Amino acid sequence: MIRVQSADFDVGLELKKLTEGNRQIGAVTSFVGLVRDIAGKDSISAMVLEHYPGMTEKQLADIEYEAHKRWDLNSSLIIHRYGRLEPGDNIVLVACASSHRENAFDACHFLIDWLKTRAPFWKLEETPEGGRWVEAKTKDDLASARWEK
Amino acid sequence: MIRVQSADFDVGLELKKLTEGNRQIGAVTSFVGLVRDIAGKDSISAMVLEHYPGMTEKQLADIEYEAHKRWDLNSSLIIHRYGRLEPGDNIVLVACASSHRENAFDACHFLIDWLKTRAPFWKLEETPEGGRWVEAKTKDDLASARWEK
Amino acid sequence: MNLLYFAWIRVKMGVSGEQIDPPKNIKDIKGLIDWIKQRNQISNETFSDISNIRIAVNQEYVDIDHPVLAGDEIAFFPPVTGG
Amino acid sequence: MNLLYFAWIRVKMGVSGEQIDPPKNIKDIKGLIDWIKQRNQISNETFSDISNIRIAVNQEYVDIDHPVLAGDEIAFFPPVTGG
Repeated sequence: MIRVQSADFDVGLELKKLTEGNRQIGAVTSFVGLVRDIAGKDSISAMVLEHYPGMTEKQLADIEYEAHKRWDLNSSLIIHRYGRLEPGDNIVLVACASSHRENAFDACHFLIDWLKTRAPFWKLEETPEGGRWVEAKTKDDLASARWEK
Repeated sequence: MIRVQSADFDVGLELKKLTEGNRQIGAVTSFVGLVRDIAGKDSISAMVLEHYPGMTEKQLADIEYEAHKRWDLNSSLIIHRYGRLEPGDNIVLVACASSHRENAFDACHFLIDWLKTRAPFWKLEETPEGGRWVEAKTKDDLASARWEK
Repeated sequence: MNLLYFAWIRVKMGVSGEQIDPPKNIKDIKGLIDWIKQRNQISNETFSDISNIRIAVNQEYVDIDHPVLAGDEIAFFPPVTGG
Repeated sequence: MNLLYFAWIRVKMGVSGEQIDPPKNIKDIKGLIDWIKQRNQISNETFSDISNIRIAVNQEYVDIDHPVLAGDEIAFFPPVTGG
């Protein structure tokens, strides 16, 4: 399942819904991304997440579909927030449920790695020197490229 | 942090506590293991988890310490239940919080892999043919051996 | 044709998008960018280095040689930084 | 010396542990197991194939040649299956 929203999410509740009624699930792996108060040497007071409505949902759905093709998953979830977020706030939740843990781990890792380089989001950090667009990181490209085949 | 208990745990609450007050944390990865209603071809009505009080805590603390030596983690958590559990019930929660996701993913994966082959727990499954001790799996040994160095 | 701009490209262009009607001889993204640039200085500056610009046509990533058609939704944005 | 048994070893032995006072010439786990086995048939059967038995002395995993001392807590159990 895919959700793109400005509202916060409740991780415990979302993970519960992911497994509800399915007694075949033995493993749930999740990743939560949070706003940090430091980026490099600068303190960050807030971050504004811009996205491309429509394309975001499409890309996330494609990424999720790819994960289900590659791994035997019972269910999965991607929730990504947009708008103004402060340090400590949730940004993204990715979760995968499977019978066995290797599938759940690999698929969850894949989802966040691919999301980072494909989902059309952009971060504007509020620093003491003003707004600053976060630049894409080479290490994210490398992490994503691992999953290419 | 280590907890060995018969009571259930609230995943959302535990993950919240793991990051509370630390704005350096950008990534939280978690694994939840659940009781399945099928093992191989047999249906499972319940499972009794036996453990070795004292040694369990000691082994889990050692495993957690090893994770903190290997990866830059802000905090971590292992909760493992014992006693009688039914399909859908939580068995174990492993969670790692770090500035960056690679550390959080690797450390979380390491913790559950090592726990599986080192923490003194034993599962007795209740099947239609009676109680059956779960046998250790070669694939768990292999998953654990990956992390040897 | 519907153009969309995001992040610093949106800020630089001063608008989040525009409806355009380029000449019929514009067949692909490359031609479209050249046409956008020659309109005014801001456009020219924004698209001066397209190595930092990603392109989507109808919400799918495309390369610079991808064809463009009337009615397409064409988006220009920096490398993404979500997650 | 305090012996502890877990899982099917506990079930087979019929007790979860026992206080023992083995002869002074028992110096290591191997010697201790031989001594345990010769006491009665159930002990002999339970420890007949030690490839399926893991050993901990004072709550740390040890091998069969690990020394044993008076006052040790010595546990025998199958390969673990938690998580």
